[in-house]
Amino acid sequence: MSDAALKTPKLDELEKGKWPSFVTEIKMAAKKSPMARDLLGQLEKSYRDKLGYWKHGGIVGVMGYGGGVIGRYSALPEEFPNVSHFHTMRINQPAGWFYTTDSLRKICDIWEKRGSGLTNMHGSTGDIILLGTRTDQLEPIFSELQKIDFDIGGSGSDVRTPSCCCGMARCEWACYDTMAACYDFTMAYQDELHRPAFPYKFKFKFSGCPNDCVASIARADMSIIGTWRDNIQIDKAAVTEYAKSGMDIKADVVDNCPAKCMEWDGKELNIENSYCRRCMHCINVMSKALRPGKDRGATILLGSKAPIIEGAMLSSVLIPFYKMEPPYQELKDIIERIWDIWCEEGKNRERVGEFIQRVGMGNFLDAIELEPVAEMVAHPRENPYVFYEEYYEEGDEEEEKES
Amino acid sequence: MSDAALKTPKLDELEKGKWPSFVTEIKMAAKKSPMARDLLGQLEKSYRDKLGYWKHGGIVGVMGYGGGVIGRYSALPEEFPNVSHFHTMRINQPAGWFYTTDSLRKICDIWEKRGSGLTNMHGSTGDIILLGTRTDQLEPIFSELQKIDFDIGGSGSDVRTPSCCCGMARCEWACYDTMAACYDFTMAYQDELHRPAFPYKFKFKFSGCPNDCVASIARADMSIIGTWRDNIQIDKAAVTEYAKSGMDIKADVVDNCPAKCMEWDGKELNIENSYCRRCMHCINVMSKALRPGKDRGATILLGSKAPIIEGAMLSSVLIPFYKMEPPYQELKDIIERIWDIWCEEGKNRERVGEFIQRVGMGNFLDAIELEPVAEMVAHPRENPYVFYEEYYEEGDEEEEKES
Amino acid sequence: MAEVTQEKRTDYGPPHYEQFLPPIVKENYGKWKYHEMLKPGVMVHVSDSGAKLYTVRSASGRLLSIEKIRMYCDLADKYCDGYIRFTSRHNVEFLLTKKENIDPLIKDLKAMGHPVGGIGNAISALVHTQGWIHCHSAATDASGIVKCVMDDLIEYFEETKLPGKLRIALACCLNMCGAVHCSDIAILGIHRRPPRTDHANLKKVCEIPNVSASCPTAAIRPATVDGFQSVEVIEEQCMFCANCYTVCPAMPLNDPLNDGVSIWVGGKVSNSRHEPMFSKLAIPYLPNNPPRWPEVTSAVRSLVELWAKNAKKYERMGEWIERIGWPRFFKMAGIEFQKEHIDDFKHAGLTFKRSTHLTF
Amino acid sequence: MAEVTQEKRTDYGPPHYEQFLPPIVKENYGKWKYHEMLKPGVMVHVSDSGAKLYTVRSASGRLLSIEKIRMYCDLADKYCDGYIRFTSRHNVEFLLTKKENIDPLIKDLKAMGHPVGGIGNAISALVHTQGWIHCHSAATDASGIVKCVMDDLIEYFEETKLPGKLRIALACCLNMCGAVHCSDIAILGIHRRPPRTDHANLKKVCEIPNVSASCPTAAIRPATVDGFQSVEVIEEQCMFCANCYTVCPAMPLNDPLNDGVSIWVGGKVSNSRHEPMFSKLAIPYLPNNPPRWPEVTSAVRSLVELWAKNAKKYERMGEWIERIGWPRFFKMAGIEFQKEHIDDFKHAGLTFKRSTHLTF
Ligand code: SRM
Ligand code: SRM
Ligand code: SRM
Ligand code: SRM
Ligand code: SF4
Ligand code: SF4
Ligand code: SF4
Ligand code: SF4
Ligand code: SF4
Ligand code: SF4
Ligand code: SF4
Ligand code: SF4
Repeated sequence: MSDAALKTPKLDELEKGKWPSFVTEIKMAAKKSPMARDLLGQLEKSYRDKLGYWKHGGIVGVMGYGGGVIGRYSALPEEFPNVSHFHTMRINQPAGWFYTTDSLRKICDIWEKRGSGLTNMHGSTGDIILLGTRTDQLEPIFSELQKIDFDIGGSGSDVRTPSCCCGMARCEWACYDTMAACYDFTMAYQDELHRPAFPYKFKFKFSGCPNDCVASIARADMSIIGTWRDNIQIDKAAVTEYAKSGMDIKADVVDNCPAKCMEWDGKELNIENSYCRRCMHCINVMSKALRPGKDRGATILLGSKAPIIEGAMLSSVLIPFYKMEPPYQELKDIIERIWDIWCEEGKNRERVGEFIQRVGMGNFLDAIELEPVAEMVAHPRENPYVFYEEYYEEGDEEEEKES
Repeated sequence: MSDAALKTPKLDELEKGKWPSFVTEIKMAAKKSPMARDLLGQLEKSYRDKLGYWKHGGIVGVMGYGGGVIGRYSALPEEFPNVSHFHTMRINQPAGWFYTTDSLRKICDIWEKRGSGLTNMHGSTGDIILLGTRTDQLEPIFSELQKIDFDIGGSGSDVRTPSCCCGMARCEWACYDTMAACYDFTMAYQDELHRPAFPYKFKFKFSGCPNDCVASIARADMSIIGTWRDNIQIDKAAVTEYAKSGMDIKADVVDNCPAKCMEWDGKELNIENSYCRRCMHCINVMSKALRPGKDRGATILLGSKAPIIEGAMLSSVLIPFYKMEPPYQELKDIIERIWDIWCEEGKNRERVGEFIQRVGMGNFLDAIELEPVAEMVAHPRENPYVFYEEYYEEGDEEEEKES
Repeated sequence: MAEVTQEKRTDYGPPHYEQFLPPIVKENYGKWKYHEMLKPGVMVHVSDSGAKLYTVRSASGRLLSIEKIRMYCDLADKYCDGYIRFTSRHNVEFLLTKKENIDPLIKDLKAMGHPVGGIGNAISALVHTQGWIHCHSAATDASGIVKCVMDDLIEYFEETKLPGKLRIALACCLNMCGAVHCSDIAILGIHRRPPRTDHANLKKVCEIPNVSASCPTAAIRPATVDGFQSVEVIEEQCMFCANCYTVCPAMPLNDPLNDGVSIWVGGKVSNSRHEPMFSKLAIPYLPNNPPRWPEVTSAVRSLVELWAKNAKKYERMGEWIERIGWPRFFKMAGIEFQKEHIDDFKHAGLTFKRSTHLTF
Repeated sequence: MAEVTQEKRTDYGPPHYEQFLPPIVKENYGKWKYHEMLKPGVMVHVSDSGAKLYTVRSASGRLLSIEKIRMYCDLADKYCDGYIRFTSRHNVEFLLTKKENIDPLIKDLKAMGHPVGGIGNAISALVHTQGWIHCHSAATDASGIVKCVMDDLIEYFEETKLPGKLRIALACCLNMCGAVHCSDIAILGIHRRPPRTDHANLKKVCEIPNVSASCPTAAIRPATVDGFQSVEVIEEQCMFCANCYTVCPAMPLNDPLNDGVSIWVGGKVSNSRHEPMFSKLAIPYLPNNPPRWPEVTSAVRSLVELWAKNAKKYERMGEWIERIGWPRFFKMAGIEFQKEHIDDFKHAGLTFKRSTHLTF
C-alpha cells in the first residue's frame, strides 16, 4: 500500500473524544513502522466491512519454548504485505507491574528495531504484549530480551504467566506478600510455563485480600486470595473520629455487613468475629479504624474460567486458610498432585474446574489426598444420591465392614 | 396366626410416651379386625428384622377407574393370611379437610364392614387413605362410597387429588378462594384424575397466600399461590398499638424485610410497595395492622417434585399474577396446552418440571403460547449460549430477516 | 333401578366442601380480619363483623383407627356442633364458637392421649409416609420414628418457646412421598446396598430395556447370569436411588444390614422473609434401630436445640444456618463433614463455595 | 563465549520485582496503614512510620506505541525518580513522594491527552481484548468500542459521583479473554450465524472426529459434501460458541451481517459485601456500527445512569438489581424481556424463579 494513499476516515473518528485513542497510538507508530501503517490500513478496511481480516493462528515460536508467541497472518497479505506476519509475543511482566523507566525504554528499543512499535500494556492475563512482528524476528528478539533479563510468558496448554496485585508494595490490606509469592511461583514453574504439557491452560493469580484486585476468583485456575483467621483489629479512637466526622456508621457499615455480625450503639463498634465472613466491606469503608487481623494467610481456590465450554466458573475453595510462607511447599505439593491427576485423567481442552465437576469434588479430593472440609461448599448436597463405597454383607462382622 | 400367640414386645415400646401412638390405633382396630391384627404381627416382625414385608405392588382397581387403589400383598401370606391382600384406597377429601361428624362416621361404617378399620387422615397428597382391604371388597366399597357421595382419588400417571389450605374459611390472608378453586379444578378434571393418560403424575395444590400452608411450591406440578398486586393495607393506628404494646418494629419487622423496603422512624411505618416482594413477613407479624392489598389473585407456578430422577424441584413462576375468578378459563386453557405438549413430547415417567428443563423454558413457552416475562426467572442467563433462530443471508434486504 | 344407576356413577368428585363448613365459617367466609394465639394450640380468628372463631389444634398419629375417628366425632358433636377439620400436617382442628368450651375440650383430648399444640412458634406434627406399614420400598419405618421423635420433642409441640416455626418431615425412601425436601429437619430412609437382582425371575416380570433405561447413572446393563437373561449392576456406579426397583420388582434394595436413615436440615416452604429452600444433608447415615431409634431421636433433638439456642427471632433453621455459614453449623453441631456431604450430582459445581466468605 | 551462553539461556523468568520498587515502597513494604483519596485520580497511602506515598492514576488506551511509553518514562523520570507502574485494569500509576508534584504531573498528563481518575467510586478503564487489531475470532472490535464508551463516560472516570465502583469490560468473542463474565457491565461480541464450512479444505486442515467432538450441542457430524469429506452442521442446534472454529480454521463464524454485541450486567469480583457474581444478559443484541457504535455507547450510558440514580451507597450494579429484582430492572431499563434472556443451557432450571417473591 502506497504511503500517499493511506486514508482512514473511519478510524479518524476514533481520534475524537477525551479518552486516549488507540488510533493515535497506531498513527504515532506508523510514522516509523510500515507494519503499524499496514495495520492501520487493514483495520480501516475492517471498520468498513465490519469484519476482521486475520487468518486463523499458526504455530510459531522460539527455540526451546513451546509457547509465548501467538502466530498471526493477515488474510489480505497482498493488500497489506507488512502485516502478512503479525505475531504477538507475550513477555512475562515483573510482579505487580512495577517498572523502572530504564527497563521500559530497553523494551521499547528492542521493539522499535524488530517489531511494529505497538504494545499492550498489558494483556489481560498480565503479560507485556509486543504486538506484531515477523517470524524471522522472533529468535533475535528473544536473544535481545535475554540480555535485559525479560523472559517470555505462557500460551497454549501450559502454566500461564501468573499475576498479582501490588499488595504490600502499596496497599494496607495485603494479608500476604503477593509479589513475593507471584515471583516465587513463576520461577518454580518455569518449565511448566514454557513447555505446554497439560490438557489445557492453567492460570495463577494472587490477590492480597478479598477485594481481589486482580480478579483472581474469576479468571485463574488457582486463585490465591489473602485473608485472616483472628479478629479484625479495631482502633476505637479512630472509630469515634469517623463518627464525629459525620460518617453514618449504622447505614454505611453495619447495615452492609453480610454476616450481620456488627453492632454500633452510637458509641462503640462491636464485631462478633466468629461470624465475620472476611468480606472487607467494613475495613474498606473505615480504613483508618479497622484492619485485617494479625493471623494472616490466604484462601486457596480452584477452577475459575471463561465460558467455553461448560459455562463460566468462579474458583471454589480448596484450602480455607493457608499460611503463605516461602517456600510454600505444602501448597506446591498439592499443586503437583492436582496436575498429576488432571494430566492423567483430564480430557484435551478440559480446564481443571471442568475436570473437577466431571469427576466429582469428593473423588478429586481423594486423588489429591486432601480431606473434605465444610468450607469447600456453599452448602451440603440437596439431593440424596450418595455413592457409598462399601456395604455390609450377610455374615459380615459389623467391624469388618471397611473393604 | 393364632390369637393367643400375638406378642408384640417391640411395638409395645411404641405405646409409651406422650405422642399419640399408631400402635395403640392398630391394637384398637385389631380388637375387631383380623386384618389389623395380622398387620400388627407382620409389623412386629419388621421391627425385629429391620425389613418391610410387603411385595411390590400389583395393579388392582375398580371398574371404570384407572387409579385410586394401591395394590399391596404381604410377602408372608402364610404367616399373616389376613394381610395377604392389603390394598389402600385413596378417597378424595373434601376441600380444606372440613367434615361433618356425620360424613366421617359414614366412612368409618363402610370401612368397619369392608376394610381393616385403619386409615390415614390424611395421606400426604391429601386423600383420605383407607388402609388395607382385599381385592374382592374394592367394588362393594366403591359402590357404598357412591351412596355417601365420596369419590376415589388419583394414583398413577394422572391428575392427583388436588388439595388446598383452609383459605377464606378460616384465614384472614387468603388472596383468593382456595377451596372454591380446588373444588372447581377437581371437578373439571375428573376424567384426567380417574383415567391415567399422562407421561406421569400431575399434582395441583392451592394456597391462599405466600405462606403456602399446603407446601404447594414444593410438591405440586402446578402450584397456585395467592398474592396481591397493589399496596399492603396499613392501619396506622394499629401499628401504633403494636409499638405501644412493646413490639420492636425495627428489629422484628423492618430488619426482616427481604426487600429492605420498609421504614420505621419510631412513629410511622412506611412501605415502598413497588419493591415489596409480597413475602408476607410483616403481615404475619402485625396481623392486626397490615393486610394484603385489595387487588388480589394468585401467582401460578409450575414443576415441583420429589428428587427421582433429576433431583428435587420447586415450582417456578409461569404466570406472575392471575385473577382467580371462576371459571378460571384462561388458566384452564393454558393447562390444556401444557398437557398437550407434555403428553405429546414428554417421556414416560417425566414430570412436567423435568420436561421443561429438558426442552428449555423458551421452547416450552412457545409451545404453550405464553409470552416470556422477567418474573419467570430468578435472573437472566449467565452463559452466552443463545440459540438465535434466524440470520441474515448475503443479499437479504435487512428488513427481510424474519424467516 | 335407582340402585343400578347409582352403581354406574363415576367422576362425581368429592362432596362439595360447603356442606361441611360450620355456620360461623360460612357467615364470615373471606371476612376474617386477624387472629391471635390465645395459648399453645389455641387461637382465635376475629372477623370484620366482630365474630370470633376459636381453634383448638390437637395431634393425631395420622394413622387412625375408625374407633379413634368416632371418638373425635363424639368430641366434635359435644363442642363444635358436629364439625371438625384436619390440617395439612395431619393435626385435628376443633372449631369453637364458645370460648368456655376450650378448656373442657382440651381436657377431654388430653384424657384421650392427644396433646394440644403445634400453633405458632412450635414444632407441629411430622408430615410422613407409610414405611413398613404399607410400602414395598421403605428403607425404614415411618410412623415408628415419628412417634419416637415427637415423644422426645413433645415440649416443643405443647409450648411455643422456639424462635420460629420448625417443620420436621419424614420419608421412608428416596421417592420422598413426605416431600421432605423442603423441611427444617428431614428424616429420610436410605438404602446403601445396590439392588440384588433376582436373575431367575427378572425376565418374567420386567422388560430388560426398561430396567436398563431406568438407571440414572447407567449402572445397569443387560447380561446373561447363570443362564438367565437378566441385567448386571456395576456396583460402583449405584447410588441407591431404587428407581430400578420402582420399575422392576426383581431388583430389591431393601436390606436390614445397610438400610438406615439420613438427616437433612435447613429447608423451608413459605415465602416469608427468605425464599423457599431445599433441605441439605447434615447426617449421612444413622442405623435403623427399632423400636425407638435412639440415634435418630437424639440427633434430631440436638439439632432442634442448637437452632433454638442460637437463632434470632423468626429465623427458620435454614435462615439461621445461612447467616452463620455451613462450616460454623457443622462445628457447632459437632457433625463431621465428609465426602458424602459434597454434592456430586448434576449441578454439583454450583454448590461449591465460590467466594472467600468464610468464618474461622 | 559469554554471548553464546547468553543465547541458550532459558527459563530465567521475569526480572525480580524488587529492582523496580521505588525506595519509599521498599522501606514501607507491608507497613502501609491506611489510604485516603485526595481528589479524583489521586490518593495517598500513609505508612505506620508516617511516610506518605502519593499515587496519580491516569488512563491509557492499553494499546500503546513505544513513543507513548517513552513519553510516560519522561514523566516518571521528571516526577517519580524513574519509577512507574501499571494497574490490573491497564491504567498507569505514578508514585510520588512529593505532594507538590501532583498538580504539575496531572497537567502534563492532560496535555498529553491522558485523563486522570478511576480511583474510588468511579468507572475505571475497561479490561478488554484484541478485536480486529489482532484476533481471528473477533465478532466485533475491542479498542474501538472501548474508546467510544469511555469518551462518553469520561465524566465518571474523572469524577467520583457514583454510588460505588463500576467495572466495565469487553470481550470480542465468547472465549471472553476480557473475562467479562463478572463485570458490572459487560460488552460481549457475539456471532449469530452458524459456521460456514469450507468443505473443500476442511479435511486438509482439521481432523474430522475432533471437529465433531468440539461441538457442545452435537450439532456437527461427519458428512460428504460436494464430494469432499467434511462435516455438516445442524443449524438449529448451533448456539454460535465458535468452539468448532477454535479447533478448525475451516469453520469460520465471522459474518458482517450477523455479528454484533450483547450487553450483560450485574457481575462483580470482589468479596466486599456480596459474594462474587456473574454478569447476566441484559441486551441480547446490538449491531456492529463502527466507527462509533452509537447503539452500544448509549445503551451502556443508560445502564450506568439508571444504576447511579437508583442504587444505594456502596451498592454495586448486581447488588442493586438483586435488591429490586430483575423484573423491576427490566422495566426501569426499558429493555424488553425476551426468550433469549431465559437460560436454556445445562443448569437452566436453577435460574427459574422458584418462589413468589415478585414485585408488581
Ligand atoms: C491477548 C489476550 C487478550 C488481550 O487482548 O489481552 C488473549 C488472546 C487470545 N486468547 Fe485469551 N487472551 C487473553 C487472556 C484471556 C483471559 C483473561 C485472563 O487470563 O485473565 C481469558 C479468560 C480466563 C480464562 O482463562 O478462562 C481468556 C480466555 C480464552 C479462551 C477460553 C478459555 C476457556 O477455558 O474458556 C480461549 C480459547 C482457547 O483457549 O482456545 C482464548 C484464546 C485466545 C486466543 C489465543 C485466540 C484463539 O482462539 O486461539 C487469542 C489470541 C488473540 C490474538 O491474536 O492476540 N482465550 N484469555 C489475553 C492474553 C494476554 C496476556 O497474556 O496477558
Ligand atoms: C400414600 C402416600 C404416602 C403417605 O403415606 O401419605 C404415597 C405413597 C406412595 N408413593 Fe408417593 N405417596 C404419597 C404422596 C407423595 C408425595 C407428596 C404429595 O403428593 O404432596 C410425593 C412428593 C411430591 C411429588 O409428587 O413429587 C410423592 C412422591 C412419590 C414418588 C416420586 C415421584 C417423583 O416424580 O419424584 C414416587 C415414585 C413413583 O411415582 O414411582 C411415589 C410412589 C409411591 C408409591 C405408590 C410406591 C411406589 O413406588 O409405587 C407409594 C405407595 C405406598 C403404599 O403402599 O401405600 N411417590 N408421593 C402419599 C399419597 C397419599 C395421598 O394420596 O394422599
Ligand atoms: C392449618 C394450616 C392450613 C390448613 O389449611 O391446614 C395453617 C394455618 C395457619 N398458618 Fe400455616 N398452616 C398450615 C400449614 C403450614 C405450612 C405447610 C407445612 O407445614 O407443611 C407452612 C409452610 C411451612 C414451611 O415454610 O416449611 C405454613 C407456613 C405458615 C407461615 C410462615 C412461617 C414462616 O415464618 O416461615 C405462617 C405465618 C406465621 O406463622 O407467622 C403461617 C400462618 C398460619 C396461620 C396463622 C394463618 C391464619 O391466620 O389462620 C394459621 C395458624 C398458624 C399456625 O399453625 O401457627 N403458616 N403453614 C396448616 C396447619 C398445619 C399444622 O397442623 O401444623
Ligand atoms: C491498583 C489496583 C491493584 C493493582 O495492583 O493494580 C487496585 C488498587 C486499589 N483497590 Fe482495587 N485495585 C485494582 C483493581 C481492582 C479490581 C479488579 C478489576 O477491576 O478488574 C477489583 C474487583 C472489581 C470487582 O469487584 O468487580 C477491585 C476491587 C476493590 C474493592 C472492592 C470494591 C467493591 O465495593 O466491590 C476495593 C475496596 C474499596 O474500593 O472500597 C478496592 C480498593 C483498592 C485500594 C483502595 C486498595 C488500597 O488501599 O490501596 C486501591 C485503590 C482503589 C481504587 O482504585 O479505587 N479494590 N480493585 C487495581 C486498579 C485497577 C484500575 O486501574 O482501576
Ligand atoms: S487485593 Fe487487597 S491487598 Fe491487593 S491491592 Fe486490592 S485491596 Fe490491596
Ligand atoms: S469484614 Fe465484612 S463480614 Fe466481617 S465484620 Fe466487616 S462487613 Fe461484616
Ligand atoms: S396459605 Fe395463607 S391463606 Fe392459606 S391458610 Fe396459610 S396463611 Fe392462610
Ligand atoms: S411483605 Fe415482605 S417484602 Fe413486602 S414489605 Fe412486608 S416484609 Fe417487606
Ligand atoms: S417414601 Fe418411599 S417407602 Fe415411603 S411411602 Fe413413599 S414410596 Fe413408599
Ligand atoms: S438403585 Fe438407582 S443407581 Fe442403583 S442400579 Fe438401581 S437405578 Fe441404578
Ligand atoms: S475474546 Fe475472542 S476475539 Fe477477542 S481476543 Fe479473545 S479469542 Fe480473540
Ligand atoms: S459454533 Fe458451537 S454450537 Fe455452533 S457448530 Fe460450532 S461448536 Fe457447535
